[in-house]
Amino acid sequence: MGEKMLMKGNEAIGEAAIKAGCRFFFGYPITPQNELPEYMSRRLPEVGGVFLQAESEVAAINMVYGASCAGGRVMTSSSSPGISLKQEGISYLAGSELPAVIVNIVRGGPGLGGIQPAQSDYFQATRGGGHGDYRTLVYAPSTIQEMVDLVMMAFDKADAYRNPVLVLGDGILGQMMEPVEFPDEPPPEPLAKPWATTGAEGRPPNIISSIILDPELLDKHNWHLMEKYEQIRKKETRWEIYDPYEAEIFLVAYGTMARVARAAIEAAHSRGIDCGLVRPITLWPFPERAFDELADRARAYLSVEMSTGQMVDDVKIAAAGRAPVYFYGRAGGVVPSPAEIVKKIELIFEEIKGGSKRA
Amino acid sequence: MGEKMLMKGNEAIGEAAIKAGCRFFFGYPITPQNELPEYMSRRLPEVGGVFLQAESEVAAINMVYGASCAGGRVMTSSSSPGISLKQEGISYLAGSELPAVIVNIVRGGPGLGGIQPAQSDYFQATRGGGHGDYRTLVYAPSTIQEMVDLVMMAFDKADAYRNPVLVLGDGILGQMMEPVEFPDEPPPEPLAKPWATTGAEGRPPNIISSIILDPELLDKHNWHLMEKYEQIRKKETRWEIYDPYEAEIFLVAYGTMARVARAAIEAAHSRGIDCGLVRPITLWPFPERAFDELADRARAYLSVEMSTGQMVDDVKIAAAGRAPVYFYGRAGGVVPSPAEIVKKIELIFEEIKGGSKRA
Amino acid sequence: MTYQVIMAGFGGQGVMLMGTLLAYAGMLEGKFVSWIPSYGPEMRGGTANCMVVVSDVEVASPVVTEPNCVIVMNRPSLDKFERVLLPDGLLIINSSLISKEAERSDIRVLRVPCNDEAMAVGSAKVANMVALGAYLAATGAVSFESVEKSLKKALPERRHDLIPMNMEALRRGASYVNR
Amino acid sequence: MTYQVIMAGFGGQGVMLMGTLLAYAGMLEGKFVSWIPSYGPEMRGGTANCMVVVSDVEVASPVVTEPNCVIVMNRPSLDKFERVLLPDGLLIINSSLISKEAERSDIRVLRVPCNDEAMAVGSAKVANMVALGAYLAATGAVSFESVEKSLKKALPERRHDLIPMNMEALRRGASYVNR
Amino acid sequence: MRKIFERPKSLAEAAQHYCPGCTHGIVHRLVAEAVDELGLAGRTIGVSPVGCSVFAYNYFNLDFVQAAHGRAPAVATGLKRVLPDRVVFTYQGDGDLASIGAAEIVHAAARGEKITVVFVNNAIYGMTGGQMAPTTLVGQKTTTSPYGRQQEVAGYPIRVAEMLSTMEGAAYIARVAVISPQSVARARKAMLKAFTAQLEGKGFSLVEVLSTCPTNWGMTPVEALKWVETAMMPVFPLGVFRDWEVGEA
Amino acid sequence: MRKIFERPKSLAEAAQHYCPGCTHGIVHRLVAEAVDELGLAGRTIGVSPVGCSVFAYNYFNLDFVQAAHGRAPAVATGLKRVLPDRVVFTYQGDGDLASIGAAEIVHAAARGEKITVVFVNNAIYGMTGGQMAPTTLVGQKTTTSPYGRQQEVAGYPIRVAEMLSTMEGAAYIARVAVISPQSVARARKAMLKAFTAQLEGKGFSLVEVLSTCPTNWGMTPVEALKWVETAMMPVFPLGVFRDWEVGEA
Amino acid sequence: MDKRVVFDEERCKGCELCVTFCPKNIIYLADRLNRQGYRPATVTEQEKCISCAICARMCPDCAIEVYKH
Amino acid sequence: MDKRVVFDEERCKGCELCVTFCPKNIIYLADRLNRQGYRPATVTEQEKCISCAICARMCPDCAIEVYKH
Ligand SMILES: Cc1ncc(C[n+]2csc(CCOP(=O)(O)OP(=O)(O)O)c2C)c(N)n1
Ligand SMILES: Cc1ncc(C[n+]2csc(CCOP(=O)(O)OP(=O)(O)O)c2C)c(N)n1
Ligand code: SF4
Ligand code: SF4
Ligand code: SF4
Ligand code: SF4
Ligand code: SF4
Ligand code: SF4
Ligand SMILES: [Mg+2]
Ligand SMILES: [Mg+2]
Repeated sequence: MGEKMLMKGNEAIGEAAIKAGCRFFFGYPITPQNELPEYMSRRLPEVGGVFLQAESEVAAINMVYGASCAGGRVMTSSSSPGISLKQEGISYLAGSELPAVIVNIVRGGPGLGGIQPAQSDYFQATRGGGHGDYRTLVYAPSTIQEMVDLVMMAFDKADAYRNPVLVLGDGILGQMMEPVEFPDEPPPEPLAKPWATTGAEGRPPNIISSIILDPELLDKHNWHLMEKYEQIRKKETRWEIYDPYEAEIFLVAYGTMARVARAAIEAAHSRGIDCGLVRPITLWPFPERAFDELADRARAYLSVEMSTGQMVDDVKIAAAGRAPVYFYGRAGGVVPSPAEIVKKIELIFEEIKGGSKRA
Repeated sequence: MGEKMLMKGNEAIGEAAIKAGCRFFFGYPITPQNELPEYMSRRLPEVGGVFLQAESEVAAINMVYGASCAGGRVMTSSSSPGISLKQEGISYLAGSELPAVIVNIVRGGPGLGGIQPAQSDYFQATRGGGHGDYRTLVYAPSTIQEMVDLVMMAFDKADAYRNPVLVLGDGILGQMMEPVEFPDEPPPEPLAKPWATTGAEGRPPNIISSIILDPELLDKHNWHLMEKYEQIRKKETRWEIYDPYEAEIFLVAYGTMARVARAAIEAAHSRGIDCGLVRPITLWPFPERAFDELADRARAYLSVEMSTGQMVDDVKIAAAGRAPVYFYGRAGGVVPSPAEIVKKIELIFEEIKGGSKRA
Repeated sequence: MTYQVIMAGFGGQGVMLMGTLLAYAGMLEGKFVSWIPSYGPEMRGGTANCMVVVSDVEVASPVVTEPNCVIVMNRPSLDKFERVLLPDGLLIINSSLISKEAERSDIRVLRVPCNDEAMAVGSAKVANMVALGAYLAATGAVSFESVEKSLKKALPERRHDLIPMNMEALRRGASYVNR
Repeated sequence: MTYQVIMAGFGGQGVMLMGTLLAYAGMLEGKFVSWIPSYGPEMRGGTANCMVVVSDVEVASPVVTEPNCVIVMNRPSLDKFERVLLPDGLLIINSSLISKEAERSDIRVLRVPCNDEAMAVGSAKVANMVALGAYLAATGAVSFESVEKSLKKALPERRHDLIPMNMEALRRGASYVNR
Repeated sequence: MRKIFERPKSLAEAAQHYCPGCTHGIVHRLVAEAVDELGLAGRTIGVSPVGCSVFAYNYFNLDFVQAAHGRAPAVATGLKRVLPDRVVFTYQGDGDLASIGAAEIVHAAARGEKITVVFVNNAIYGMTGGQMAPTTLVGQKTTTSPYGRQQEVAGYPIRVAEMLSTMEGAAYIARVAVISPQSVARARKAMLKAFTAQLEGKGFSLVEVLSTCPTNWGMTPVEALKWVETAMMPVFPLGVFRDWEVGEA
Repeated sequence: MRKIFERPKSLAEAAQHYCPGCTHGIVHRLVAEAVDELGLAGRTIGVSPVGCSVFAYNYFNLDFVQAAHGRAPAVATGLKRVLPDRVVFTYQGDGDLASIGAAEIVHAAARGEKITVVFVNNAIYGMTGGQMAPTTLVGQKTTTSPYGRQQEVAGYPIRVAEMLSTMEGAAYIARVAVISPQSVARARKAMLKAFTAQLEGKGFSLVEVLSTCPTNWGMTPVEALKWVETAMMPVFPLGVFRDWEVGEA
Repeated sequence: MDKRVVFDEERCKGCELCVTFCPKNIIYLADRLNRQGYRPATVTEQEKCISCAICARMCPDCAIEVYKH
Repeated sequence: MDKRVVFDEERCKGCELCVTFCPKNIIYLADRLNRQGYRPATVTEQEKCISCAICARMCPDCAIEVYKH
């Protein structure tokens, strides 16, 4: 590891990408992620890469498509409305099995909404806001250091699985500064990409396409993709359980919210209620196994989100009726405070003391 | 009711819209829904309306936005990739609380995919493929007549709730002909829209916008929207239970797939296994209550989809661990046959005979 | 009774219209009906087919995976659809264009020289009606009168003079049943 | 110990830099730190603030909702942030620009004429350092030496001649503590 | 004593949030003056973009719609098709109109959509903090062209007025500036004429206004006006590019 | 005995799916001939659109990428930026390029993106069954302009070559037809020149080819060629609109 | 004497556009701050004003009214 | 005699573009159908062919090869 630096999240993402060998960035300005393209516009020319401000998010994601076809390590970033515009392109990347890293520094919606931090693009990120049956790995870091580590990993996973990988942050993670270290080692030799369209000299032509008009063949292609996603589910699901007090109530939170949740857990502890935290690090695949592990113990789950309630669906699926699932959230850029969360925890505590196991 | 006509689904949607008082259509060609804009281009000028082929799906949804601001009854339609491009616009419509009807005649994906019928945009339709916390009513007709009825209703609900409403069909529903009747009565007097931007003569200016930079206010706006969605959930959830044999195994299917499921149910019956069907008519709100009704009886659910598995998530949430949830699906334009489904039913029958209640 | 039929041929042989007329006639007789076309990108041309269901009960699945009749107007359609026919099902072969015989022995086969009969009544275009006539005679799915009424609905007024020729083609097709 | 501070003022008063220096210094001392700015559309100008946490333990929430210190460099910031300060917390008021007194009585208040002291050392631009000096003297969150090191990192080489002036401002601010 | 200059009626009292010396404010006034002079206040609907002028709806006493980034021409089209006897205008920045919204503006012009477009070209993205715009000059430094816009990498500025003048649907297209009393007076005439084109049903009309962004250009407001003249005008010459009354200009 | 005409090496053996007499096939051959003549086969990457030519990748012996509808120029940009020493071209229809992809083509030209665009203008949407295109002529009947394109409602055809010629980044822009041996010969030269512009790093190049759609026009292939000449060419005049060797043409 | 040119000081952002273009050179920024924190433009020598309204037409914030006697 | 102009009949779609442009007017559509169902273009009077390759250059399906002696 190199020297510790105090770095803004958006810039740390940029540096992490460069450290991971990313040399191509196509993006379009939008708050609160502007420092990322700005950083890339300074740094990429220094390392022989290309920064290009696209005419729109739609163009940017399609430039990413082209650069990925050419075998480049490539990235784009945006915030909520811009990510909506990329949905067709993301579906194409998944359909054509192309690697790419896409960063969403989420802000409040819907519509133009606001520019303060939010987590209201969870559904879009995990369920494929685009059309068709596809999935993308979704990393949800909760510190700048973790963001760096996951962004670097994202490039490798994208290449390994030939699939787009999303990194979901929020305005706070993008704008915040925290100490961060980058590995000293040079990036690993990138995977060979014999499928890339680099000119057919000395080999039969390579073709990259997602159109398959024959339903039987398209069905087959879809199941091939699902098998790949199943592999990802098996091997790449990540989560963290924070359980200092052997709790019966578990908060479920990711990203910035998970940090506030930890503060709330301490506050609740000081008021005599012990809680733990399930922190999904991959939002897709969702760590259902964490809930299986806790099944014997957890008497209630509380999904805490900077949204009006999205991840709570996955918590319900994962809990599978084995414990009631509660929700607390604020939207539009308001970050729930530890105090608010503790209040909700107290209510739940009262309820489950009553003994009912279903919400 | 008027005379029975044999009509193509796409054209029936167009006529239903006109009967419901829709006078504005903005769209962009894409298979398998082209007959709908084509029908509108012929018919709307006849009734004093406007058909406009937009330069893209993005432009089309934003024209819809403008027409809705002006108080017009307005519609657009597309198929999967085109609907992905509309996601930002749909989020804006929801954010600004504007009525509009959006038809998706789903085809196989992801990417360019194919043009045969599919149901792989379920997630996108029900979870908001766009950014932010919003929902849209989603109707899923399974006959052309029901399509007509729901399309007409969609306009009323869109106005009543000031929210976009989706109609989710598939290539078969769009291309198929079935007998259909239209009501004779003229459309009801449309709701007054005092909020519309029609020129501020004699009143203070109206403003339609979705930007709210103050997080507290945006949070409030989001919860206001959620309350509206809660109302919709309470009042507009629709489903049908088909249960001729007092079954213990229930198929869950919508649209075209629900019809095939009924054929499968008959076939299974003739092989000695009795099944029923839960057919969601609104996909959002999902009819969780149907599952509560069946909770005492159902020993297994089988979600059957023309996809690799999307609605199955909602079935799991609705079943809430009270019965195991199975899935069978084909993708890319292949419609699962009754025979395939019966095979799956037989497997489930074997399994639950074993007695385990969780999948 | 539920009639499930697949009709297939070259684009231009009128298989879509043939299916539509059957469905329309069924509707006029108060039956439950559905019709699904195959569809594809404009420039691909080639073969076309449709699936029709005519039934006394509500049509469960409009997708015909186990037809009790298949009508093939050209060779590629025979190759593609012979195998999906139910055992004991009816295969109508346009023998004007298809010299090959059916391969299966567990089905009923009716060879009708549709194009030849059509030319005989005055236009190759009514080959589809010859086939339909044979189908109706063999199954009684709908009556000739209903088809005639459907033709009146389906054809624009100025083409109604063609109806007699179409009906004649229908009758010629029918004449191939039980000879 | 966990220091949670909100610093607020007009854009241009250097509150962002002040917070950054504190965080940087904390990092150099091996502490856990975080810094969050307020951000908004470019053209809105007006007030700016940041939240800094310096702690011996991992920073749970970087969002400071219950600060134990608030530094306000202008009047609107006082109005906005006085009320969020924890009881017994420290409120540092730039008395050069804010004549109003604090309203609460359950807090500690330190009035420092930051702009005046800054002018005295040579530039209105170091008013932020005066405030930071007062904060450090009052809390001991980080050492002056660490701030000096941070300045070396934060300022470009060609501006290092400004460091002595900044340090002098820091000391002047410190002199307002416990007088 | 006679008041010879006051705020136009259609311009709201509300203080504007623009930076000191930003000429967005002048352009707002010119729009309001045109609406007032033609007596259109009660039947005009404005469409604001995403950009510094996103809140334009607060500054006019008119019905207003806020559109998605770049889509104001499409939104205006929807409005106008439902309300053909109303007057509809969009107010858009260079990022909004010429970058993400390039397709929408080209097609509104091609369709001869009877709307008026006020296009504020300040060669930069103001709202998001000074990134490169499609109208950024070669060599100009922005936060995403930190080494100056290099034509080899990022190409050349788009001349919107010239580009749209190739469209038969365009009735009136002009480029003006607001950097001096004289240029403001000419801009005022252009604005009037653009709305007149719409009123008379002649087709699409657009006024491109060379405007300043002192904040992101890093200049004083007065320096910024000079820069419009010395740096922008050579690349974006002023003039009338299409005028239905005189044929293609 | 000497073979004096044979299939160019870069054109694949595969039978093409185009309708009888559709001139997409001629344009394909011209592209392959240019690639062969310049010796670029091993280092050329094609980008096919969504449209009848979506399967172009099957018809060339070249690396190929299939792009989302309208986005071929953006995809080509991505390819070219990673592989600056390779030759990249897009092949696009009028719906793809001039309608949904209008922003992408305008910006590729403005950036002076070093790619070659083959733009097949057949005044209609072929693949989806004959809907109106942005290049559909006024009065022309299509499935979405059943009463003929009415300029009052649907505006005027976009002249892409003229529009893009306002861009400084465009090195070569020409409009050709493939309706006679003579016009095919000229089209061949234009194609060569367009690829040469890219090879020499001069900037963006585009050849607009007036092409037929007998199927959706409802004409025989031979009638369709005539219609190009009598109906399309008056609206879309042939010529060279920009040429880096002679300045703006 | 009645004023010819009246500044809405709270609206003024001190941009100096009026200062720059006044043909009589009589506008200057006052030595005080308004509530927004800007030094507002002002005129002392009202009698020198020719009521040309150039200042008002150049003011982005519509902070100037002009009168004629 | 060796042929000057050779048609790949299975590739031909009978569009008649070659027929239209042959300066010698020697191409016609044969009276049979190929496997695709089209009447293929053909030349009987090979000796009249001047090997101008105009037919080949107009053929959208690259179905023609031309030889010169
Ligand atoms: C889809 C989408 N992309 C990006 C943004 C972020 N954004 C807001 S304003 C803006 C550009 C503003 O520049 P311009 O249009 O030139 O207007 P100005 O502020 O200069 O007046 C951008 C990119 C957004 N809100 N939505
Ligand atoms: C996003 C999206 N919108 C629409 C379509 C449907 N679509 C396929 S091809 C096409 C138009 C083709 O017309 P053109 O580009 O002129 O090519 P041609 O077929 O005429 O050669 C359209 C609209 C699509 N595939 N994707
Ligand atoms: S950022 Fe620029 S364009 Fe925006 S208000 Fe400020 S000066 Fe004007
Ligand atoms: S539909 Fe038209 S453009 Fe497409 S292949 Fe057929 S003739 Fe050519
Ligand atoms: S009206 Fe004219 S003379 Fe008077 S202050 Fe304004 S600019 Fe100066
Ligand atoms: S132009 Fe207006 S805002 Fe600027 S200094 Fe003068 S009065 Fe103030
Ligand atoms: S080569 Fe020339 S002369 Fe010979 S057949 Fe072809 S067109 Fe006719
Ligand atoms: S031009 Fe080609 S395809 Fe057409 S008829 Fe002649 S040989 Fe056949
Ligand atoms: Mg701008
Ligand atoms: Mg076309």
